[in-house]
Parts: sequence; structure tokens; C-alpha cells
Amino acid sequence: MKSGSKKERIAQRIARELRDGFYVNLGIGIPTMVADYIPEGMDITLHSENGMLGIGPYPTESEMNADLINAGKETISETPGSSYFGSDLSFAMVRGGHIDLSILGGMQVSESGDLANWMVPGSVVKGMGGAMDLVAGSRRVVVAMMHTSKDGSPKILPSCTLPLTGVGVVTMIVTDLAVIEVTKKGLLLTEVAPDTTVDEVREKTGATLRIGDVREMLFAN
Amino acid sequence: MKSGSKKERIAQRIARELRDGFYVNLGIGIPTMVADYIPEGMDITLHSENGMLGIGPYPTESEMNADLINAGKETISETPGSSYFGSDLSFAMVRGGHIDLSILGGMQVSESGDLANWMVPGSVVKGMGGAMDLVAGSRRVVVAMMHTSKDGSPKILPSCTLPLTGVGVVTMIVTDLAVIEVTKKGLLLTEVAPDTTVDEVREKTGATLRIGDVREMLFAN
Amino acid sequence: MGIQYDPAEMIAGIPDGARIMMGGFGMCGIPENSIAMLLETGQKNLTILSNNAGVDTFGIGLLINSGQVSKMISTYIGENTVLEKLLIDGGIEVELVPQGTFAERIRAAGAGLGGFFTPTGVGTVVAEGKETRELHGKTFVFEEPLHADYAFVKASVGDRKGNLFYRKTTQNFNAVMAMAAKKTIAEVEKLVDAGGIEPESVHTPGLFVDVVYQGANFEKRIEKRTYRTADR
Amino acid sequence: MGIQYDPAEMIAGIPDGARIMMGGFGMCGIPENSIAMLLETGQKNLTILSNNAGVDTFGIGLLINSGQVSKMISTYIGENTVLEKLLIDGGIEVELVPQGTFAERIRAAGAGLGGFFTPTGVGTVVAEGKETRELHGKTFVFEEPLHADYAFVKASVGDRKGNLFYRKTTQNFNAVMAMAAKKTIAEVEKLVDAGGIEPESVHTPGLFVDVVYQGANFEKRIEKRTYRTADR
Repeated sequence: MKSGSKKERIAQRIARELRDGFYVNLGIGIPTMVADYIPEGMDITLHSENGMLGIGPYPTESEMNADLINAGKETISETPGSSYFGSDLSFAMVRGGHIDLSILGGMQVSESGDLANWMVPGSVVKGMGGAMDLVAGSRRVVVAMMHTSKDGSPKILPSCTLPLTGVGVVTMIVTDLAVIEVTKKGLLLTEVAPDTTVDEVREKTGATLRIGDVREMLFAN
Repeated sequence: MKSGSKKERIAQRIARELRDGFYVNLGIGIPTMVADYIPEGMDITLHSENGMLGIGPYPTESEMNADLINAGKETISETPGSSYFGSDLSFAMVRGGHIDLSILGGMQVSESGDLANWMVPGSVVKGMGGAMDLVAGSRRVVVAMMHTSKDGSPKILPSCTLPLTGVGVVTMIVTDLAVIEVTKKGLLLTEVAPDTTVDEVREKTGATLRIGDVREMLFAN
Repeated sequence: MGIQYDPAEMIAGIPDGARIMMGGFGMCGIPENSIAMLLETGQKNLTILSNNAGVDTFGIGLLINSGQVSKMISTYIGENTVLEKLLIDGGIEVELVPQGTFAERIRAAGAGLGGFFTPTGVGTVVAEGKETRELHGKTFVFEEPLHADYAFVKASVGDRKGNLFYRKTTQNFNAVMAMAAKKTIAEVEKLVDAGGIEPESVHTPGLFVDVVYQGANFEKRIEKRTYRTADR
Repeated sequence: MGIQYDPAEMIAGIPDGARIMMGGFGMCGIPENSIAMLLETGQKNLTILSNNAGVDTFGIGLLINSGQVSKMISTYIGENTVLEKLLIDGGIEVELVPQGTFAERIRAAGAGLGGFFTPTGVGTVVAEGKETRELHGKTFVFEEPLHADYAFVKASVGDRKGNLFYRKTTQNFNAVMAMAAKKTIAEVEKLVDAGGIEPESVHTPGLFVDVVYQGANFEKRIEKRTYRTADR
């Protein structure tokens, strides 16, 4: 399977975590793709931390407006009932627990739900943007990432080796291979992809996995 | 002179402290009367801590609107360029030093500019409202009050005996008898009313007054 | 989840002893309809957080008269003589907070902060027993966030996504309280479809609101009728 | 005192080494005209506080290219390759702040607070060397206000009292920065008479603004042109 379709599968699976009435923040990359899989008729409001609730689909070319972008700096559109506000109120929403679900990319996740996704020592540091606030404040934090690095090394580890974005903040990890919940007792494997096995997932995971009642990952809604 | 005209004189004198472009908060009582003496053509914007900038004159009877009141709960009117906002932003303005001048009533003022104006032990406590914020945050705080209590006892004292509203916050005291500036070296008498003398003011003041180049209080603009 | 349009169930479900924020300043912009419902459902032992305590015959005063309130957290309660008597008799507890600190503590709760340092009240009874700190040559006092179980707010216009718009000086504490409670019940003078409020003019985004409904028969009392003779 | 309508004198009077906040998010809602003037007046050694650092050929990037900036306080500078090189060479200092903390620190400055406790960044490099505190079972880190000498902001509409209105996502950091600097210079796409903005829809009340002027020739660049094929 191509990496592109793997990423789509991750986005599809995460879309199953959406619930009617949720306010959701989507990070850059795979998380943005989740918007394409919101179940028909479900009332989901997308938050953009640069100061908007109610993101709609990408505009048509003629509708593009420099005054209307998302936190990824992409041109977007509004929906009926959208609202705009400043960065201070936007992050008051985030820290205050008013965002039901934040979906972010990850470089590493630890056994206790620590997340590293903003900085690789030795590389040029670009900044954490709003990620540290989103993970500290959102009610649920789902990390969307490939299960391993390109060289095959595990990204789910006993503890992160990269600088952290947040400590104990991740609720759930969804990869191309598995769904893993972060519980007080550690990582709980709950789903594996159709084309893999519990053993393969275990092998490609650096941290201890508790094995629950493992089901097959479902991608459609 | 009647107490009413004395109060008007205080308001008139304080109006001379206004400067073009000032944002001003007027407390209840004598301070509210200052609005009547704003010099013609001077750009003064009145702030009401319940969430408004740009208070206009009282409305006509038919224009009264339950949705438009000042912090004294009186019906008011708006002016061109008025703005409305919430209490959090309103007090951000106050504490952040964005109000050029606050004018408040006083029960007692101390030598070092402490103000007591919200509570008399033994009486029913009604609350400090926004007074503590206004004195802590405004760039200049002018206290408008009668020079002595009804029984003739001084209200300007070495230190306040009533519970404080703020410590070292008063810039200037304007009474029916005098104008007194609060300086780092203590209280400085700068003006006395036409119908009194420096000696009378001294006698009716409980705190030490430094006597500067004392002029006659001017009430008109 | 999902916004609701009928407040009856949520208000009936409020337990005795709940902490409820109520927007408004004096009689301006108060949640009249929700207060009336609470008066009917009759919960006891309530802690009410509101800038004022209403007057004897209206607003929060009605809940005080009915004996439902055991504690008020307010900034100024001077217009309610019934409350004054209860205070003297010890029938009700009152906690007074400076108005700006009240607003900021409520905002801190809504914004997920653990507290803040303010210059307000330093050297007064308000600062007694609290940490003070010198920061860049100025003294500040530490204040904690003020949370609540419910917020009753009143807006001029609401849409079906829960977005709220307040006219003139009715915003006051309504918008900030909507942020700070576990559940926010908004009554509006006019309920419109989503998109009926200009997106840039939304004061309270719907994500802060759990119930939005159109109130009936707003009295909108005026506390002090001050007016001038028409010049014409 | 009193609002001014020409920014030239104030911008020319900015001293070397000044701290300047600049509104905008990416290229959206940035003070293009004020940046262009600062480029001409040529002050050096500036500290710029802005969410981003512009791109190589526009926005704050222009001031970085001209060597006027010695320090950036930002949340994400990933779109500026010139800055990346300067960072590696040590030609410029960059202080990175989480975006919500950046907004809140700026607000704290504007709101006269001495600092606050936030949950953001606890256990990360951001909290290193800072006080942390357990409050009601949760850990917070202490953050101080961020002040500036000047704020350059951009609004869609301004009136002659300095009231500002921002369209769509252009409000971002503009409104909060307008509160936090000693002097605020606002450029607007359209300058109208006092009363030309609905009083309830004013985002930045004029008391925060020292200069308001109508900018010329806004470029309003788009950083990422994302669009779908029209369905029709």
C-alpha cells in the first residue's frame, strides 16, 4: 500500500472518533485529511487556532481570500454559523478545555502519553506554534502518525528521546498499523489494521503494549 | 453656600484637569457632575466600567433604553464612535493603564495617597464594585469630596482609619475648600477656594500640608 | 453533546448546592427567564456568582427572597435591602470581590489558567491571606480562577449554533461567564438560524454554549430612570 | 494626547533597539504599510514580537533581510529560509514561545497583570528555569507579561476615534497587541468617520490606538493557495 493511502486510512480511522456536537482542532498533515471523512449529517465544528470556528471546505479558485486562512496558512472557506476572534480568545478556548478533540501529528509518543512533535535537536528549530497549548488543553488528544520512522525504527517508545511537546497528554494513537489507547496502566492495543498482526505491531512498537480485546481497524463510517 | 453648589464647584474645578484626548472614568456622585463641565470642543471619551466607551448625555425620556446604562445603573446615551465590550476587557483597560483619569468620591485620604471610600465598619457592607481596580490601574486618580465630614472632622488624615480601597493611589484631592496634590514628599496645597484661607484649610485638614505657591481655585474653564 | 434548544431539562436537573454564575450588571442584561425557571424548580443552598444581587423584587433578589441562595459572590450588593437584612441576621453568606478581579478570575477559569497576579486590592482586606509578589517594581496579589457548575447568560441575539450577540451594555459579565461554567444556558431575545449573526460580530462563540433558547416576555426593568428634557 | 492620522512622525521617531509587536498570522492581517515605512526609516537592532517572521520576500522577512532585526520573539518561523540561515550563523536571536502563551502574555501586559499560571509547556523546555506550581491537582508554569514599545497592527476598517474592526481571520494577534504596547499604530484598509463601525462590533476600542491611518496598495499575499475545483 502506498504511503498516501496509509495516511488516508489513518485519517479515516480517526474520523470514527468524532461525535455529534464536537468542536475539533485539526493539525497540519494527516489530521487535516480527517475533515474529508466527517460522517454525513454529523454536526462537527472545526476550530482553527488563528481565530476561527466553523471551517468549511477549500474555496474555489475565485473564492480564495487572503483574509481567510487556517493555522496551516491555507486558504479556506466559512460555513453558516462561523465565528472569528482573536488569538487570545482562541487559546482561551483551547486551554480552557472547550475543544473536545485535537488531532496532531507525532514524531514520538511515550508509554505514559508524552508527545514529541516539534523539534529535532541538530535540525533548524522552527517553533512549536500552538501545539503545546493544544495538547495541554484539549479534552482528548489523538496522535496521527506512521507507526515507525522511515528507517523502521519505532516511534512509540518507553519514553521520548526528542524534546517534548507535552507530558502525559495523548489519549489515543492511530497509526497505519494500529489503534493504541493511552491508559493509566500504560498503552493498550485495541485495534490492528487488516493487513497486519498483533505480533507485527508489537515488534514495531518500542514500548510495552497491553493487549486488550483486539479488533480489526475499521476505516469507513 | 449650599452643599449642592459646593459640589458643583468641586466638579467644575476637576474639569480643569481634563486634557484633549483623555479617556476618563467618572464615579458616582460628584464625579458624575464633571461631565457637565467638559470644555467645549475638547475630545474627552467617558469610560463606563460596565462595558462602554463614549458615554453621551442622559437620554430624553423616550430614548431611555434598558440595554444602555452606566456603572451607576443610570440610563445613558451613546455618542458617534462609542464602543461596547465585556467586563473583562473593560477592566483590562483599567488595570492596564489605558484610562488617563479616574475621578472618585472619598471618605478618607491619607498623607501618602491611600484612599478609603468603600466601607464603614459597623455599617452594612455593600461592596467595593470597581473602585479598587480603578484606583490601582488608572494613570491619575482624583478624589472629589467635601473637605470635612458633616460633623466637621477631617477626612484628610495622616493615615486612613477606615478600610482601604487602595494604597498610595491618589494623585490629587479636590474639595470644596482646596486643591491638594499628593507628592512623594507628602500633601502639597496648591489652591484654596475664594471664600476660605490657607489657615482655615490647614485647620480642617488632619494631615500635614506643605504649602506651595497657593493660588485661588478656579472653577470656570 | 450537541446544542439544545430547551432549557427545562437542564435547569430542572441542577442539584441543590450548585454554583451558578448569572450575567448582568444591575438589572441590565440579566437572565430573567432562567431565573424564573430556577425559582419554580426550587433548588436550595445555591451559590450565586453575579456582579450584583438584583433588587428586592426582581432578578437574583427573587431567589434570595425564596430562600434558595445560601451564598453570593458579588462585587456590589447595595441595591438589595432584603439581602442586607439577611446579611445582618447571618442568613446568607456574601463574598465580595473587586469587580475587575471578579471578571478576571472568571476569565481565568474559562481560559484554563491556574491564577494570576493583579495590582488590584494590594494593601487592602482583599489581599489578606493571599500571596503578594513584587514583579518589576510593582506589587501584585495572587488571585485564583472562579469556576461554576452552570452559567445563566442573556444575549440580544443567538443563533442555532449557540453564537451570541449582545446589544449595548448588556454584554457585561455574560460573555465571560459563558466561558467559565461546566454548562452554559443562554436565553436570547431573538433566536435566528446559523449564519444570522455576522461572523466577525459574534461575542460568544457557540462552543461555550450548551443550551440556547428564546426567552418570553422580557421585562428588562430600568433601575435608575435618568433622562433630560428633550431640547426640541 | 489625542489620536493622530499620520504615522510618519511616530515611525520615524522609533529609536534603534526598540521592541515592536507586529500583528498578523503568516501573511494574513499583517501591517504591510507600517513595515514598509520602517524599512525606509532604517532603525537597527530591533526586537520584533510576532507570531511568524514573514517569508523571505514579504512581511517581517523584509526587515530581517535588511539587517534591522536583532531578535525575534515568535511561535513559528518555519516559512522564512533567510531567517533559518541567520539563526544557524548566529546573526539573529530567536526566542520561541508557545502560541497560546504568546497571546496570553501579550494580553497580560495589556491588561495590567503581573503574570499568570498556564498548563502549557509543563515538563518541556519551555518551563525550564520557570516556577511551576500545583493548583487544584494540576501543574502550571508561571509566565510573565510581554510588553513592547510599539505595536504595528492592521485592521480592515478603522474610524477616526481609532476603533478597529477586523474581517475574517485577520484579527489574530492584532487586537491583543494593540492593548500591550506603549504606542499603537494601526493601518486600515478603510478609514471611516466616528460611528462608521457598529459600536457592538468594535474589536479594538480606540483607547488602545495612538495613530490610525488608511494604508495604500495592500498586497495581501496568500501563502498557500489551496482551492478545490468548482462543483458547478
